[in-house]
Amino acid sequence: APSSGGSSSEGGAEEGSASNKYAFVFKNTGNPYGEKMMDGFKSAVEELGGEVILRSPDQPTAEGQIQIIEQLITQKVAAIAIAGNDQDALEPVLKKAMDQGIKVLSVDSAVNANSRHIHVNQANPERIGRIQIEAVSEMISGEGQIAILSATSQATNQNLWIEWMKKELEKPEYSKIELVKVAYGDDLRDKSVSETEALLKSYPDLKAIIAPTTVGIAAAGKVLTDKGLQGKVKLTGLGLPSEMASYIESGVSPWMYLWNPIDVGKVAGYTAHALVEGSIKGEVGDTFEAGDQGSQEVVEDGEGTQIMLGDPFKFDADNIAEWKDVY
Amino acid sequence: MEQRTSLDQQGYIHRDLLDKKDFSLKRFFLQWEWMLVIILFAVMIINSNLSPYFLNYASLRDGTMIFLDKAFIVFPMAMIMILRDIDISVGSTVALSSVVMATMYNSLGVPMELAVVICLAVGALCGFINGLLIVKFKELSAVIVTLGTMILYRGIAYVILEDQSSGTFPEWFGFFGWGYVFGIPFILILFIIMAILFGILLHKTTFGRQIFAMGKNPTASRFSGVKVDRMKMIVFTLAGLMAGLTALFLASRMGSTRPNVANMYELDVIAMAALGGISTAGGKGKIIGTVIAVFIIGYLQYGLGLINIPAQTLLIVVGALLILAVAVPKIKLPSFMKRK
Amino acid sequence: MPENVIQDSTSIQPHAEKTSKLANIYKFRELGLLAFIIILSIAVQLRNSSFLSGENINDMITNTAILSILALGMMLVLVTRGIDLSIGSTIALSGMVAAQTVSTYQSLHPILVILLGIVIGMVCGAINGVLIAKIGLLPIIATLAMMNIFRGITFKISGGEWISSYQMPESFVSIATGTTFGINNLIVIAIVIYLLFFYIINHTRTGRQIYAVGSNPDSAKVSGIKEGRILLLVYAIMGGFAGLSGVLWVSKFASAQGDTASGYELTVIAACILGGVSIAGGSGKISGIILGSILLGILNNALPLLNVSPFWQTGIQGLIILVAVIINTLVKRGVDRNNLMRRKI
Amino acid sequence: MSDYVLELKGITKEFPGVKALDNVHFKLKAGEIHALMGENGAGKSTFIKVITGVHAPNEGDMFLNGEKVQFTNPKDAQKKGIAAIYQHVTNYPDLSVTENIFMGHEKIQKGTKRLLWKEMHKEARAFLQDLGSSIDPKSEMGSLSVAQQQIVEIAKAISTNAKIIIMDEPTAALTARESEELYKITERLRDQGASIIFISHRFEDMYRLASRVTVFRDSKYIGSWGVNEITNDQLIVAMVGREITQVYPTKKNKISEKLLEVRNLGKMGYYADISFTLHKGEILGLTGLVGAGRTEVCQSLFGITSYDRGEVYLKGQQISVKNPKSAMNLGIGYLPEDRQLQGLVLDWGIGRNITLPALKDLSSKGWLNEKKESTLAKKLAEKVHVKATSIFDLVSSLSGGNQQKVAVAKLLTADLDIIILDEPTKGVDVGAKSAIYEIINDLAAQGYGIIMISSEMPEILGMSDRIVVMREGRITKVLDKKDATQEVILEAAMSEGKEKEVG
Ligand SMILES: Nc1ncnc2c1ncn2[C@@H]1O[C@H](COP(=O)(O)OP(=O)(O)OP(=O)(O)O)[C@@H](O)[C@H]1O
Ligand SMILES: Nc1ncnc2c1ncn2[C@@H]1O[C@H](COP(=O)(O)OP(=O)(O)OP(=O)(O)O)[C@@H](O)[C@H]1O
Ligand SMILES: [Mg+2]
Ligand SMILES: [Mg+2]
Repeated sequence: APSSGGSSSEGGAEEGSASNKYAFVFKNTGNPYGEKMMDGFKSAVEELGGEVILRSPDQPTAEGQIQIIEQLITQKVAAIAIAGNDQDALEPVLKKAMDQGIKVLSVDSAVNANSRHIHVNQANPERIGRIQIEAVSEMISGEGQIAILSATSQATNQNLWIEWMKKELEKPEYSKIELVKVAYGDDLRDKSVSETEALLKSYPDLKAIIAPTTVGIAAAGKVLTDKGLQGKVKLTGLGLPSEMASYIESGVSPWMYLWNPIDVGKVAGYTAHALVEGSIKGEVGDTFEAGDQGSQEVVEDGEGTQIMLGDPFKFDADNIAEWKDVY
Repeated sequence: MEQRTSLDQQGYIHRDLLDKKDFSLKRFFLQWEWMLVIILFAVMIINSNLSPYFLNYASLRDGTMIFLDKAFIVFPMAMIMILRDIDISVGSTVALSSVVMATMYNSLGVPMELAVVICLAVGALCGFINGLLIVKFKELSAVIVTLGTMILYRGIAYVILEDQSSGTFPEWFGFFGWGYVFGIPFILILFIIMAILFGILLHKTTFGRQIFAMGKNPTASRFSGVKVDRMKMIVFTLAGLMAGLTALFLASRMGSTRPNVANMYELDVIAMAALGGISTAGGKGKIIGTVIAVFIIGYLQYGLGLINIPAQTLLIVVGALLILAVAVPKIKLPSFMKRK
Repeated sequence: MPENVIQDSTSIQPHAEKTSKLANIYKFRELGLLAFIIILSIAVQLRNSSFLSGENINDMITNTAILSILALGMMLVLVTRGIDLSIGSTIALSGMVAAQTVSTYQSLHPILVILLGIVIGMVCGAINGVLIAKIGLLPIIATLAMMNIFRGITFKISGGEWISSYQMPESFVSIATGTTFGINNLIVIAIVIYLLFFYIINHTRTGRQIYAVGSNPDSAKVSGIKEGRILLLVYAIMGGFAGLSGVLWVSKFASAQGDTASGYELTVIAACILGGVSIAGGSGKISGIILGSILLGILNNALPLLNVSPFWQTGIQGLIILVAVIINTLVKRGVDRNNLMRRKI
Repeated sequence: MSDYVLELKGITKEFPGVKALDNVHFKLKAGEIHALMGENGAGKSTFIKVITGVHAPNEGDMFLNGEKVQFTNPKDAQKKGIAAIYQHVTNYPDLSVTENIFMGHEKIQKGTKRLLWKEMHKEARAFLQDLGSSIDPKSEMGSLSVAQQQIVEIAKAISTNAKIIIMDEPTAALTARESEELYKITERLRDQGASIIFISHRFEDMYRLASRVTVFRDSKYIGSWGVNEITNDQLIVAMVGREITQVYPTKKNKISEKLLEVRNLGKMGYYADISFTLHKGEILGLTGLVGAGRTEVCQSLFGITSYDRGEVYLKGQQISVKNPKSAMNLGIGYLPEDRQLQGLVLDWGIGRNITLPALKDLSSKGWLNEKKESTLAKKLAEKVHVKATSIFDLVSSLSGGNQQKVAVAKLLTADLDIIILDEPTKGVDVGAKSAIYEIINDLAAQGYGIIMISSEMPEILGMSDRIVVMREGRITKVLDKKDATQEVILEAAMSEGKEKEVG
């Protein structure tokens, strides 16, 4: 679609690659998780001698990201790494960027395969999904009702993770675990609190909550703490160590998972550089050295390709203290 | 100015009333719109000094494309504000009409041409419902009604698409958001056409005159035979229709849509109209002012974006500009700068 | 029946009594809303019996406390024919500053933190007030611009970081979770504020002057009321409430972010509108905004309890808000009509 | 101590572009009722506002009991015992009667600063009862009728213990009977020692009450006289600057065929069983007490409000009027009672106001022809003798009488058969009044059927061909000009008829 009408591809496909500017576009501003990822990206690119542009819209919308990408195209950056607010909505503008020779990669939240050269996946969604169920099962000794508190968003991989959780639950060893409800807190504090309270009231026998979203898990941790349910209802999921530190220390959430956004950002930086240098094309089987992140290989991801980082990292009472100040 | 007076047969002092205004250069240049032109120039000059990428044809052209979608709603919003009302449901209307269009095409197999028409129709319908409620329940103000429908329309969009996005439109549909005609963005051409149409509608027709009359004094307008209810419904329907148009451009630009697009657009639109000199106290304003205001805000954001100013600074700058632009004339030139 | 004004009082007495009784019913303008809330509660209770349990009611009121404080401030603003769109940003700003402060000075007394939040909010509100009262900007424009500015400042001072619960001392978090006389502090704070403002609004000169300015700004001038000062005061109060709410919000959720309470102003305005506060100024009652806040509180609480699909919740909320204001209007019309029917011609 | 409680010397007040007062003098003796008269726009109201400190004068001095004073805001004046009832409503429609009375000087408990509601309600009730009214002090101001609101305003003035009370056209909205009550109250206030300045366009008011009269014209002081020292004609000359030989012009109209017939019109709670006819060239006077329902009936005929019973026939054809536009298309025009609120767009020019109802005729396919518009506006504005320099002069800058002329000119744009005039001379000075009568007569002579609502007896008697009297929503009498006398009309307007429940 972007090429309809004609003259949009001037500026030249080759000219863009002469630039040394690497841009990172996160979902929205004022998000420490994003800030850390951008820090990682910055350190990697600067180490490689590139110039870094860090941008995010004030609201987590695709519209805002489109405007930023247009501005980046005008500035003729070499590469754009983006944590997409929408799978599909960025396709036209990212295609336009790629038409002008800009290398595009998505990080953390993927954009669809047409609108990127490659995706840097922070962790394997299948592993994320399965590991949550394994954890919960261990926490409640394989028996009882559980619920999921999600956000409601297309940008994140929530739904994919939940699907993997459901698949994992089909295994016979979890036959005594019953998933009673998937609730949505919209990544809003107040709504997540109401939803958690409703879960507790509607299912008095609830044994555990899985919240694979940073806002949701913190809100749920707060509700469980306030209601004095620690030990009675277990909590796990994906959360920021800083946000979850007090609940992990108090035992409301025995442990939870996340990856290191700094490392994700770094890998994104090395990948962007490799794309711009032409040392990889974003095709399956390409390999390159990602500095202190070691050697990375491009693998398949549906219709596109991706770089897959390892398992999510487990945060528990033993290690939370050293992470809570980091991010 | 000579004063021709005479006594008529009953002995009244009979004065010949002047029916032509003499052209006053001072009055002409003391219009608010000149102030906006100056601001616009200032923005352009500052931008081109800040960024080497700003001042060239391709940059201005593509920069213009990306801020114009919601600008279509500014025109009817100006009319609504002249009527002393406000419509805060337009963002939700954009979302709902684009979602209906996408669903029609993707899930129900409706041809895209028809879906486009439906998109506009849904927008107009949303506006019409606002108008109807406002007219039928006069005790409720437009803020109340549109606050309700704002939540409702977005809610319906969620019911339809849930948390999915719906996309993959035909190739030609991309033309709305990305197409050029003779090297000029299609959206810009349409925007200028709409500006002219709305300008004529508001300033040169009986319809526009009646809008201003209603803004100044709705009761007297009613007593003078203005069909105030019908006028209101038309204006709100127009707002819905323009929201539908915005939905087309937005969906085209994103190649897809989902229920949470165009969030808080109403506030951006109101800010543009206010900067353009439309007073929410009613009865005042010019379309040309809103057009300039759209470009001021658009280029300001674009230009600062080109030097990669963080979003939070941009918020502050735009807010401060709005305050300064409306406050400065009040502080310095209280009696002249009154728009009349 | 037309009252011939100057009449010997004996002949008019019985008639006057009759109308004043009717007027009393009419005076409770939120009759329709109250009925609506009762019916809604019964309906929800039938579907989920835990709705009217003590614990749930407690949760519901706790969650509504902040909203109701803000609605009180917004009512005063609306009464003066104004509006304040900046409160969401003010909440975020005060919450962020308060959280940063306690994370640095862990031993700071909670009361001081609350005061700090109130002061920040009042400064924000006073800026709005000066723009509106002294410079003469329209409230909607001034507060729309300040909404952006306050939000921008919040992001700036936070530097993109959040303040999380582990950085907050127990004393701070317990502002929102602790209890006084067995009642949650948030509820206690809301009740204290309501009692205080019930008194100020109804029993002090300043309180009545707020209504006078909204009811007829021109006559207020003629009566020697300093309109500018009243407006300044009202926006400062609104700001103060927003600042207080910011502290309470952050304490309640034990987390402070740059985008806290984004868009919350509309919820607050919705509560006022539901409660029958007129956008045209001059009228608005405390009983009304309590009902308005409660209705929103019920919606937020009941929809999840009823297992309503999350995708339907927004739509249902919008529909109920519309239906509630329309029913309230129709009931008022009915009362008016009834008054007319009884008039003798 | 001076002879005068209040004395103003050389007061000048300028508004941007208008000199509202030009070197004006005024002296008020203790215990007198002093009438202040003058054409619309002469500056009377502005003068009052200077006295009460609402406006600061550009020049001039003010003495209170011989002592020079300067008020910077209305509260200062209030403290010195000056109270005013302003011409335009200055009350708080959303607040209670008690609050309206005590606004600005509330009773407050020392220390706690608590408002003493009980005392205030009690006192308010006492004030109102003193004035012979049984208005409930707790009721909302906005729910009262205009006359009741006037009483509250008076109670407010009394409540401040004012020594000087100023009333700016208090009788404009009152009928003869209500005015009489007001006279009594005013006299009682005087007897209790207050000095009163009374502004009115009605000569009856002045003769009935005042002992002295001061006249302003075109912002200037013309003179002060004892009421008995000056003849009516001299007074008119002082006010208008020329002689007005005859207030009610000789009639030239011919009454011919029936234009309008109203049969059993009714609207629940407002009026019932309204039947009358109107002929071509006829002036039909419609009178009654304020609140008798005259306005409602006429507004129903004009499509502003609906009626729920009865039929209306125009030239023998039954019609139904949906909205004002359709009324105008059918040939019915209406001059509203409240010209500022319902009649005019105040901050628009004269021309735009006049053409507002006729935009359709001035445009082709919706496109406005501004040249045609100016021509028409000029023609009509001149036809009704609007006093202004150009058709772009803002209506808000015109005096009441001239505003009314603009409102009348609006009616002349449409092709009408029937013109309904609702209190066409309310608050209009003698000069403008006779001009408006002239216009009305001209219209009748041209064959318009005219319904004129009026509460002023002389006007009704002087102008009408037939008179319809309403009382409490019903027609109590229809009189021919020759049978009409003040007594008959008053009796029909006030006597107790049998009442029926409507609904
Ligand atoms: N403020 C009010 N509150 C309640 N009823 C009112 C009020 N004003 C008028 N009414 C009633 O409305 C009905 C019609 O009033 P309307 O104004 O039409 O009478 P009117 O004869 O035209 O009086 P006016 O001389 O003031 O124009 C009357 O029965 C009157 O009692
Ligand atoms: N606030 C104002 N600003 C500008 N001009 C004003 C203002 N108030 C009054 N005027 C003008 O001053 C002049 C005197 O007005 P004023 O109201 O004092 O007349 P008036 O004698 O009371 O007339 P009326 O009999 O119609 O009440 C008029 O030309 C009026 O338009
Ligand atoms: Mg006057
Ligand atoms: Mg009337």
